[in-house]
Amino acid sequence: MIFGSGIIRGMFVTLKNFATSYFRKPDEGGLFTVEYPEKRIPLKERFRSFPFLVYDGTPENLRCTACDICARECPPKCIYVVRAADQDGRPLRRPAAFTIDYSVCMNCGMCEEVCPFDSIFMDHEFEIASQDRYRELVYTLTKLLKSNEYFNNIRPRDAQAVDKKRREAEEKKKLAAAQAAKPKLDEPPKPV
Amino acid sequence: MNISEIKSKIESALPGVSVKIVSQSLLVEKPGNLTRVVRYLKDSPEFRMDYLASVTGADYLDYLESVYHLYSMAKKTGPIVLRVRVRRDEPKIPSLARIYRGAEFQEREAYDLFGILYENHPDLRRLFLWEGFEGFPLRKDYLQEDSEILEAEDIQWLEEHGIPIPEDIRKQAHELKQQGLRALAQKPTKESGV
Amino acid sequence: MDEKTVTVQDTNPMDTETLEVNFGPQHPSTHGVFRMNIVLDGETIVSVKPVMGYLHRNHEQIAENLTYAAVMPYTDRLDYFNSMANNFGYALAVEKLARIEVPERAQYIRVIMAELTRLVNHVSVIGFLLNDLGAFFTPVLYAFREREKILDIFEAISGSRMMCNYFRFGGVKRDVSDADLEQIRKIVQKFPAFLDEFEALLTKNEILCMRCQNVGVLPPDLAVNASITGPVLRASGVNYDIRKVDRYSIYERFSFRIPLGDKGDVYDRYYVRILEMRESVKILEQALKGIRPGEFIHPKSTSFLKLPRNFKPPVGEAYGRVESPKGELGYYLVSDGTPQPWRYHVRSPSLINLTVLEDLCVGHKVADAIIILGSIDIILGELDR
Amino acid sequence: MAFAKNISAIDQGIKNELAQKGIVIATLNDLYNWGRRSSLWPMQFGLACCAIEMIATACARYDIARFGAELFRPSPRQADFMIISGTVTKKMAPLLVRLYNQMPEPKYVLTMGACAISGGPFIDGYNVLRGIDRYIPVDVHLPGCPPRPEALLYGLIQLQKKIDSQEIEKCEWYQKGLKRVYPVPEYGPHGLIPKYNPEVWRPRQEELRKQRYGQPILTGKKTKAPHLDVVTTAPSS
Repeated sequence: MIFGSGIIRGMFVTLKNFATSYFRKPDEGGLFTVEYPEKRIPLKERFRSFPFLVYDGTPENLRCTACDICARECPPKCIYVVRAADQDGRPLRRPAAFTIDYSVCMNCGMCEEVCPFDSIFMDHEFEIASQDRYRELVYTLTKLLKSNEYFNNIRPRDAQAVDKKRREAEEKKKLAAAQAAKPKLDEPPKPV
Repeated sequence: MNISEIKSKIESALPGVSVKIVSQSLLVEKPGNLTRVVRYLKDSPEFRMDYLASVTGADYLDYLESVYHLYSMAKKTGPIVLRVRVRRDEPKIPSLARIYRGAEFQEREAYDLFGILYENHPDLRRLFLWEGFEGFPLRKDYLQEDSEILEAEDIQWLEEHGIPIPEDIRKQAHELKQQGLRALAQKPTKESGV
Repeated sequence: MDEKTVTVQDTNPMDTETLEVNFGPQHPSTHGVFRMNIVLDGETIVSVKPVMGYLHRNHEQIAENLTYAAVMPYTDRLDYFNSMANNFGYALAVEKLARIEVPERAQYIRVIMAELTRLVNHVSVIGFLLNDLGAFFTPVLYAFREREKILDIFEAISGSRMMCNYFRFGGVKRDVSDADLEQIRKIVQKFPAFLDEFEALLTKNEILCMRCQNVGVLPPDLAVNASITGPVLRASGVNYDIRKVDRYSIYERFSFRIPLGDKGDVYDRYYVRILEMRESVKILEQALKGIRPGEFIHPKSTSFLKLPRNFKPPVGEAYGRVESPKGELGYYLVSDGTPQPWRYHVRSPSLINLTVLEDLCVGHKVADAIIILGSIDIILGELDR
Repeated sequence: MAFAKNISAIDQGIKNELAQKGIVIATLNDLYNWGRRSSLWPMQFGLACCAIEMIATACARYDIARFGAELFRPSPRQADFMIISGTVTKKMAPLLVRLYNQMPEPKYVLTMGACAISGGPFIDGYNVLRGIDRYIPVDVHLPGCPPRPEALLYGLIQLQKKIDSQEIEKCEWYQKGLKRVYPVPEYGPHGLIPKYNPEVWRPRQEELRKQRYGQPILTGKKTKAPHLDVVTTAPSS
């Protein structure tokens, strides 16, 4: 082979890539650039950015029960939950404050996995930037709450599965309650 | 090969060396014998353990340990796990860096993080941390500094560089110095649930 | 005349004083924050002393304070080019420790992910190697174009482009849908064509050959003695691949060959990686053919995935290792029966492969040190941990 | 500067109306900021994982060149802004401060990823700096681990917005007495000396993490070592 033919072949490869980029599809060697602020790559359904809290209907009707499991299992410890209490100081099944420090969060999705009440999920929102990390990157309850419709919108498959599970659990509960309410006449009294 | 067979082979080939079986690994009872055992495992045609995969330290509170994973690239067998235990106050283990070049950085790492002194190592310096770092951070009793409370030396440094120091910070550092304390990370309280 | 004065005959007029050059940590060719102290005689290297720790972020200490499951996302950040391979090694070690079984479909998914990761890694490494050689950015652009396509798959399956956090003890986090498998098939089908193009661009390029051949020759006996693993070892002609030796997961079901180099120079290391990608494509093709519907995680392990704090492996130790694209990635775990590991150690191939850096560099010119470093393929996240 | 002052007083609505008719009115200020914003040269400097996403941003798909920021300069003397892309360890921090000092004015800092902002997932490490803003001022914080390449572009757009909001008459780098060179911290026996620069950063009282967990590293909590000797049936390999 003539010295230099390898280089010339390589040049042809770049020339071919340059030329074909104008009339091929992006995944077949065509123009690959996505012009970000105007055009966007469609986000995958399972894409996870930061956690948010789901509520049903109104923001008062949130699913979180302040059980603190997500906060304890969070690997970098960026979730801080304070449980609400009534006037007598008895703890209620809802958070008084729920804070996530987005500047520490590592987007691992652990909170979503361990949550027993299907309350915390990973969002698709990634356009977050600010100059003051203490004021704007620490997300409090009001900023974290998002509706179930929003969740259904960004992650339809997961949201529908969760909704179905919750509906079934609800029905089961109702059934059990109805059963408990019904007097059990047929059963013979058990010997003591 | 069974672990007890390896043990008996080593002990019969090397008189005066005793090894003990600890959970599928061999504990070389005297650290000084380690090089003999390793040389035997490397050179004897039966084992040909020519590849030292991993060297690491561990802290077991009462003693420090160094764990070696040996494989054979020639015979594609392994692993034989060797371990050596030393006292915390005198952690001296003969270095394997002259038998296996691959041990060089790993022993330096174990020295850096556990403070195990590998004798006869060609270049035993800290690997990751800088010279002048005090303590060995992977030991179980290492307490790291509290990164938010300035101490006397920080104040002195800031003064030297002409940086204005708020009065409350200066006071806090002064109090710490008077009590003879260092700003160390607190042990987590039980409440934190870790 | 005092004693110190030397006569003209004693010195060669071409001899110069040696010069110590600091190289890094902020240098575009050190693949991150790696630093070398190079002693030069003229332009020839006399000695190289690597200085590490600029990315020492205490992975082991942090992991010893976390639950076993919570360590998984941290392993992603070890070797951030191939998070799936890191996950694989850690999952293997814990499964060995706690004796967990993995269902067949999960094994297939794991192998597919690990091999896709190998493609991502090798293709980017070659791009960066060429970058170091002075072929600024064109090979990287081509490499990253392919990488983006594979990362799209990772994102669709695991939820994140780089930090997948996908493997779980006893399986994987989620099932792979048929649409995703179809997408993978498409990529695997097209990959050999891309490799051909990539090779046309590079392999016979005279400049590449002249710069890489006979540079940084690593003799096989030194490679074994210095515990070198991965493509660097195989480029020296030593046939040792953990996928074949340990037969972990289901690698024994696939037929693939292990490419070996004969000289052990930079060019061999480059070419072994190209050939390994071709073998990975073979494995992927077989795995995609063999994958059957089934469970993606062992039913027993779903219980402790919901409550990682309840997962307490029995007292004991385990060493799990995989053939990561960089070499042998091993995890040494000691359990004390509590939810956190007592000792957690990562045997990182990047660190140990660097042992021979000085041997390879001495005698070459300073520009060669950069490509030798590039051909060893280090990742600082794993090197420093 | 009277000229610039007068034109900047022109109403935005009039400007837009004129622009529709093909007449572009630019103040000196606009021109100055347009020039600076469209050729931001970042420093070529990757620290950790986020650096890979930074490279991906510079590659074909996201193409940071569309923002005029593709010219990664290896020398701080030629750079306009610094993308701190990854974990800043204590060993690395002095070098970063030095690099910052070497950059010419006007200079900007963008922290990319959780690690650079606060220490992120590695916040508890003994060798990890809890945020580079302890030593140098930061203009844009960009959370995520790692942020998507689009997010980096978004951060860049935020930085451009910030540049647009600056005014040539008021900008500090043309005024006397500007000191944006910070002393380089030193290696100490337990970490860096000083732990932070009170001129730039002060500990926040309201920081929840510290209140809640202290420093959640367990060191010293486990007091019973495992006895491997008693184990007889360890898994074989």
